[in-house]
Amino acid sequence: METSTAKRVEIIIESPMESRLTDALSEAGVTGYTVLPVLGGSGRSGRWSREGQVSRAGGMVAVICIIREELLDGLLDAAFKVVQRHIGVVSVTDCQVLRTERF
Amino acid sequence: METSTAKRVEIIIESPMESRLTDALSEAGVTGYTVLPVLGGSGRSGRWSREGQVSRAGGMVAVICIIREELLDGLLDAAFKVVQRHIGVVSVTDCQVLRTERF
Amino acid sequence: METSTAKRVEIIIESPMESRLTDALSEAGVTGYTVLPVLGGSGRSGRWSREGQVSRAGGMVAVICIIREELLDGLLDAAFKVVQRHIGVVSVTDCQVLRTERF
Amino acid sequence: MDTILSLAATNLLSPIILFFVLGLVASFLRSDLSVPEAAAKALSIYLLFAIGYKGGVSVSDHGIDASLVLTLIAGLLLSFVLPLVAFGLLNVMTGLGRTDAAAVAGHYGSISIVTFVAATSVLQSQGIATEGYMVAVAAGMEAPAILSALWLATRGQAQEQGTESGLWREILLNGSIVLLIGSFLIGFITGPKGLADIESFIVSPFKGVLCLFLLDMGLVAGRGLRTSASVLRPGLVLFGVIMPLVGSAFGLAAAVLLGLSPGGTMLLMTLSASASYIAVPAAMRVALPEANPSIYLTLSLGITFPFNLTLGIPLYLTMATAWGG
Amino acid sequence: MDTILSLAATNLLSPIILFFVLGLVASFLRSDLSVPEAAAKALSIYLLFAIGYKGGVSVSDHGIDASLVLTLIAGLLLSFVLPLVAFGLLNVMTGLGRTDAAAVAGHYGSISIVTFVAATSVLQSQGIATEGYMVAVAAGMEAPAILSALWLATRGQAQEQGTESGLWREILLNGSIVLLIGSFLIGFITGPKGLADIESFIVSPFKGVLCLFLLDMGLVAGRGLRTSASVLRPGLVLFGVIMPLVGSAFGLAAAVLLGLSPGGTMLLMTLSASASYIAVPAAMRVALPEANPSIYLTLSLGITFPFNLTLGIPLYLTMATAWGG
Amino acid sequence: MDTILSLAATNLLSPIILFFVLGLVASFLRSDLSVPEAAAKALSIYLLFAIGYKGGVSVSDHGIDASLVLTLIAGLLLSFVLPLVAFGLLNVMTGLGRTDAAAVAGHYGSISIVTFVAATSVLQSQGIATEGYMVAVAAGMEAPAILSALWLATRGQAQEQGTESGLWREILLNGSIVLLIGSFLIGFITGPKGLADIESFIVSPFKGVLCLFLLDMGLVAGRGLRTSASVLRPGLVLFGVIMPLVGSAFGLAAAVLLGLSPGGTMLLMTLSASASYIAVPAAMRVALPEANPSIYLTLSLGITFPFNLTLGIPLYLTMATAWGG
Ligand SMILES: Nc1ncnc2c1ncn2[C@@H]1O[C@H](COP(=O)(O)O)[C@@H](O)[C@H]1O
Ligand SMILES: Nc1ncnc2c1ncn2[C@@H]1O[C@H](COP(=O)(O)O)[C@@H](O)[C@H]1O
Ligand SMILES: Nc1ncnc2c1ncn2[C@@H]1O[C@H](COP(=O)(O)O)[C@@H](O)[C@H]1O
Ligand code: NA
Ligand code: NA
Ligand code: NA
Repeated sequence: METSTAKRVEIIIESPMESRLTDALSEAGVTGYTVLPVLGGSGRSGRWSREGQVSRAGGMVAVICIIREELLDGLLDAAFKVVQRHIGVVSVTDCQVLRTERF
Repeated sequence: METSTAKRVEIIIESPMESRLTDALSEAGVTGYTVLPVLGGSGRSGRWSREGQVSRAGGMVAVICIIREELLDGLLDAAFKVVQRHIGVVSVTDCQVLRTERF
Repeated sequence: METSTAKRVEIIIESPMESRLTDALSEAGVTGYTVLPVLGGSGRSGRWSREGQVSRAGGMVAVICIIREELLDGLLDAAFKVVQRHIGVVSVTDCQVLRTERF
Repeated sequence: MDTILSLAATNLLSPIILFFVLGLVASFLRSDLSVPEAAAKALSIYLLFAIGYKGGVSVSDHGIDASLVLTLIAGLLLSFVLPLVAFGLLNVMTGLGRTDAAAVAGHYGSISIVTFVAATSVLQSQGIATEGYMVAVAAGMEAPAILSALWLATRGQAQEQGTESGLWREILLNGSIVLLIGSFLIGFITGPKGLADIESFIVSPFKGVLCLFLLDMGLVAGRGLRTSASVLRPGLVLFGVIMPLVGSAFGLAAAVLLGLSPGGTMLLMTLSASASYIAVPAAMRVALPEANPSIYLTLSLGITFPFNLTLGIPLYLTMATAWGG
Repeated sequence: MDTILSLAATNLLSPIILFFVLGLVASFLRSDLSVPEAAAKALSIYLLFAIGYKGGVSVSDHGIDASLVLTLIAGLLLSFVLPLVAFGLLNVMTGLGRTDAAAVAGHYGSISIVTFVAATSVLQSQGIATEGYMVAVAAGMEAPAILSALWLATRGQAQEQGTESGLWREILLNGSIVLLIGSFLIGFITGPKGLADIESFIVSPFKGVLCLFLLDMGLVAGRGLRTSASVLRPGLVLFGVIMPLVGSAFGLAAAVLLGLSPGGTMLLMTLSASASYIAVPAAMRVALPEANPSIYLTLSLGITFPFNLTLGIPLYLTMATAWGG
Repeated sequence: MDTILSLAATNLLSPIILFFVLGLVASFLRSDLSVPEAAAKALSIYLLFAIGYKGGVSVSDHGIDASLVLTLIAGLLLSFVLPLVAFGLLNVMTGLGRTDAAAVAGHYGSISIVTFVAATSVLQSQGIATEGYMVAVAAGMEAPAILSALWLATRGQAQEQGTESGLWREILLNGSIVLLIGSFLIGFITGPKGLADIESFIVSPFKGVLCLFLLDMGLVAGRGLRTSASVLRPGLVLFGVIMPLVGSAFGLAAAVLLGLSPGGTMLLMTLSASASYIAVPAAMRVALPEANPSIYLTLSLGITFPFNLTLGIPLYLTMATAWGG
């Protein structure tokens, strides 16, 4: 199977910021991403859980972006502007992808 | 803690194809995987969200497979046959695992 | 964008063990983690799915921890004590993070 | 003409339609109002359960007769044939490629159960009786159209992949078909006595639940229209309005041949006019992945569904009472 | 014998059972019909809320007496003792190892609240009154069996780990126990006046909700049987049918000693006969992770639950009216 | 004084309050009882739908008049002004920084729809009529407070970021506002005839659903108190109890000026006294991310909500019947 090198960016961010993040990604030319639900977590602002929550305020989501290496900096800049004042975690991993033409 | 090297394969694929993918994995001898829900995403075929959806047609799932390096090619072949004509993303990352005997 | 090296630990574990794991992490000084829901999976103990389940007994969750390299061993020790007798998978990946001061 | 307008007006001002409109408006305004996926699925399970069960009870009440069997066969035939008609129309009216056209055509042969339910509730509020077995006909019409669509898509091509056996099981045992038919059979077996037991769950709150479900449909349809408006070329939009009329004419013809009651005629017209947005899309993702889902989902949910809901249903009712019965 | 057959027939043709069967059949046919996890949990919250509250109202209506306390104690004892009986039977009938046998045994000492609810609704449709406090007895019987199971599993072994303190809190404050007891107490405090306020939520739609819940149970049980059939050796299957009979005999004996009404007798028999599939499995995952969950879940949900639902309940009712009261 | 005590006692022993308490207790005991997020959202959709619709029907019944418009304006003004009052109090009573104080203040200008619903149901059980348009006033009061909070937070600072345009749309088209107003309008359009159609969905089961919702609120509030108790300094707790009293006094004054009925007076007091826990927290996460969510969520949900639910509502009712009307 032929694969090529890419970056996997994972951004864990508050739900109310989700659309701002994905809009910023789109503007930065990143149109491929996937949003995963988050059940709960813990960080400097304490533990929380999604159970029973009605409001989006308490929740977070994980946005996963797989991109070619050369687009990484643009993506991180865009993401950083959104998460800057907010809680949330951004991590980047090296990965291999199938079907390179898609990225 | 003793760890050993393995591969983490992440396949983001349409929900209606999930059972075909996992069946293909089983046939290829990959019996360990975990399926995560996906809330929404964006790609060449546009943005989508799971909210309010009744049909499986609109949804995707993320299948995570942690395997020994030597099984990777078999897995990718099997996965590729399923995702080939379909939308979806396959990425592979190097990782370390505890309890090597399980993989 | 300035990034620094860290480790991404992913622990897939039975739901009834979740609070034990996160308590153990806290005790080991790991206070940042995120819990993702899991829909289903397959392993040595067979296939399962969360659909229609009422009990927590059948479910699993994925706990993601991003930590500085020097804390990894402590985390793995703590996690191992909890997962030892249990089903579940622990994997560790190298990653880069933004906002280093948070980890 | 007078009746049809007043009917349309009454219909347009029913809570059901207004909640659909609320959903549409909310999503156009980009409100974050949304129904969780699990809740939407639960609502649809409730609707299938209730509508199937009530249909079964009604058949157990009136007995099985030749008319049931003949109407069922007519429904199956309509579901097979309508995609061919739709495919022809699409070729004339739009520039869709073969695969996309086949996929869209499949949706119009199959049915939308919520449109059916909305039609039923209009009949009810007008005090018009109907054949209880129409629910079974609805279930029967869900799947055959998929066959036609696949045939249309692959006809004349070396069928490189062969249609997998698993696909047929999946189509025929689709969750919504199984639940609808299963509830129908259980209703048939347990009859009016069983209904009495669960009446206050499936009969009295039904309309209210339907309102919530249509709110959700409005939200989903609106979101689809908002994000996929670009795929909706004028020809396609026109198709989304004309095809239900064509379909309903086929339904009317069949109903007249079968000698259905005005209520039954109207329901068969509605079934023929409506387009699937649950069973067929899922089958198309598996069997025709090259077809663009934005096209068939947006067309079915964003154009044809609201058209049927608002104007189609009163129109079919007027025609059914005029020519049917 | 005549009554029991006709009872069984009526029972088998009730909507509740038929929806369970629909779920089983759908999952055997590998239909993709499924109830979302969140909806299934919401249904179970509704059932616990309704059954607990109604029990509490009924006790507030009739007052607390010695019989309540004695029956509660009897229930606790049954829950402690039945695992020992089950463990003995398992050793004789199956080749299960100690840990697996202990885990299975724990399930049979505890109870299945849905089986209890189904029994209650059979009593209701037969017009047989029952002690309102049986709900409290049901809640009381959930947990003690877990103690017995752990004792059976670790007896005579150096208990390397010591049972953690957290475990007890978790078992006793299990969500379903807390909700059942809490609703019971609230029903007791607010009495018939409170019930009048929420009657149309917890009384009239109850049976319909129960149908949906049993549909889901059928789906889950069927999926379990399909994927784990291999663990079900004949001896184990036999145990899954015999143990409820043995349990019900213990329940009958206790009820006769306590002087319960025929309805109460039947319910105590059902509780003793039923096997847990919520509280105990969760506790076993934590406390006895080496035990194979496929065994105890498949046995409890796939064999004993359907057995009790279909044949057990009419049988217990016949016996309770013959010997009890 | 006598009445208020007996009212408080009746209120404290209503199923609604007791289920809230059950939730609190369960989470303090660290039970794993929980309501799935999707189910909680579905319950809140149901409540907004029902309360909005019934309000609209009631206005369509009684007609629109000047009083409606004036009360709506009064509500908007209260929502703008109360944050300023709260901010002043916070500065005096607590050591919160400007951003945290502004965020908290915003919550107290806005409203809690469940507190409103609970008040309505107390009025109902006391047989006290009320202006149907109070639902519209409730919807109107949700958002303005957010403006005041942002102004308080950024006043005198170089506003580096400028408030984005998207934020306003988000605040005004918040899902709960859209659903509440939309349902209100639909209720207004369809009137009593529409209500008759869906009455057995939105009227009869309402109280029961409310019980379940309050169980969930108790669980969430209790979890918040348990994990964030440390942020609740005494001054802050005191604020959480005094601010509702101050707010209700403003509401009372407005109601007297407007000449509202005792029922309407009590509702306006309750709205003024209550603190948001849905719309405002979400807006604050976006607009004032530096503010600590534990503070405002715990205060609003863990202190003020239970206070209003248990003691506040009877107090406001007593005052409204004494001075209002
Ligand atoms: N080190 C970490 N690893 C994984 N997730 C984290 C980490 N730190 C924070 N998070 C997630 O981000 C949320 C906010 O973190 P914080 O800003 O530290 O309060 C937490 O609730 C977690 O869900
Ligand atoms: N680069 C990417 N990174 C992460 N997820 C992606 C990416 N591209 C596509 N996806 C996911 O795959 C789905 C289908 O993508 P596509 O085939 O490009 O329409 C999207 O809706 C996303 O959920
Ligand atoms: N190799 C693997 N990759 C990903 N997830 C796995 C793997 N093995 C096991 N799992 C997950 O862990 C659960 C328990 O595995 P097991 O202990 O092998 O039965 C499975 O149901 C999967 O959800
Ligand atoms: Na059709
Ligand atoms: Na038992
Ligand atoms: Na307020």
